[in-house]
Amino acid sequence: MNLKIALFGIAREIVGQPTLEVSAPEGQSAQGLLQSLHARYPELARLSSLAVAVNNEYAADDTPLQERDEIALIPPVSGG
Amino acid sequence: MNLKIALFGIAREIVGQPTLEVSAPEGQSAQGLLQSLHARYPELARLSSLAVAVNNEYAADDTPLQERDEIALIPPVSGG
Amino acid sequence: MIHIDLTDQPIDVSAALRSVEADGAGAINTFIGTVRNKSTGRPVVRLEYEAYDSMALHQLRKVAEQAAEQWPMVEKITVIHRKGTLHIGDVAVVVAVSTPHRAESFAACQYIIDTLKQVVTIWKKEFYEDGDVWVAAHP
Amino acid sequence: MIHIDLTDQPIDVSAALRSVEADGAGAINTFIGTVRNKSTGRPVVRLEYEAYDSMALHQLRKVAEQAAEQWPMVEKITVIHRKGTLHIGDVAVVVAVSTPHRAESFAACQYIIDTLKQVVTIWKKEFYEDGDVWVAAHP
Repeated sequence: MNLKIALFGIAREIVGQPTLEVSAPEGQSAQGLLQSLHARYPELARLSSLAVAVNNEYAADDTPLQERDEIALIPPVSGG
Repeated sequence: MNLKIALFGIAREIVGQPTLEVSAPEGQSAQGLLQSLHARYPELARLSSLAVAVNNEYAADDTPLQERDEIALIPPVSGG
Repeated sequence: MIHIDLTDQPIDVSAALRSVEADGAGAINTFIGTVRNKSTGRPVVRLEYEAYDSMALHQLRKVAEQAAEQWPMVEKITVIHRKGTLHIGDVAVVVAVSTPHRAESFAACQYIIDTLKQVVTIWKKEFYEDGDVWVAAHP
Repeated sequence: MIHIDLTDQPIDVSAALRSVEADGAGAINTFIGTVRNKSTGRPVVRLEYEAYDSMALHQLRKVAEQAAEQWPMVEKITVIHRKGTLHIGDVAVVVAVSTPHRAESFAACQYIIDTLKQVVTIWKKEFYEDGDVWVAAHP
């Protein structure tokens, strides 16, 4: 399946673009997606934290991703 | 000696006037003043608390009062 | 920097907030006390605040100074208390504290309003449809 | 009653305060976060806030709802966060909470700003004379 991933802040800068399309095996987990992105963009692994959001909620490691999901990478937030 | 006492809030209402002059023995303590006023105005004894202030500070029970002091009766405060 | 006021005029909350701004202060905590429409379930028509002015101003300053001492990072403190007749929704008191970091602004502001209510010589009389009461006067 | 906003326009603090007024609310606690002139000792020239808007708004509302649930006496909550370019002294965030009694207004307001900083998808980049940093990005 193809996943479209929104990128923000330093994750956007590391990847060099605001969205990323990746092909992933059916039922890919949030954790699995992160691992494949870490392999591709090693600088992502150096962040204090990196979460996956699915449909505006933080996803658990084992959350299965689906093609129609709104997926985003969430580097350490620093609002306020 | 003569003491001039400023009255506020419910203490002013109980006594019926905003200031009170009383004659007191030299070296009268804050606590001694309160006792004589309680005797004269029994309703003062029914308040949740009644403090004596001397020169804008709360006085300890044994603080000796002096004629030149600015003395006030402080019923329970309720600002804010 | 401490600013204290006791006034029979409406309190300008925006001015109070501006008064604690500081380039080094990233956090401002503000407490605003307003007149509620009821007290212990009884509808309140209006309030009257009476103050022993000289002692109230002296004690307000002391409370603010204690806060500045206990939280030395405090940049600025403003405390303004109203006196006279107030109606529902009127602002009775404003406490504003600026600090570099937020935890201290909350702690210092709460200390000031809590202590103010215990020691500052201001008395509140509540007026209801059918009577009035000096708040906290009796057990 | 919860009001949430994420805006690239200057935050109107007075309007935010007015938005939580309620006849039953005697206490309003407000936290204002402004841009400080330095961060970890380094002079800051300006900030840029970037937001994942839809998630930030959703999470802001969730945090406010959690506060209203944890302190059921809460009357009104307003949370407004700025995004875009900010300079020293600019207001980045306002949290305002009204309650009948003061302790809950402090607790709920502090819960909201503390939790906001942990979960809301907003990122701050600090610009110095000689470079820039995404705050908190690296250990």
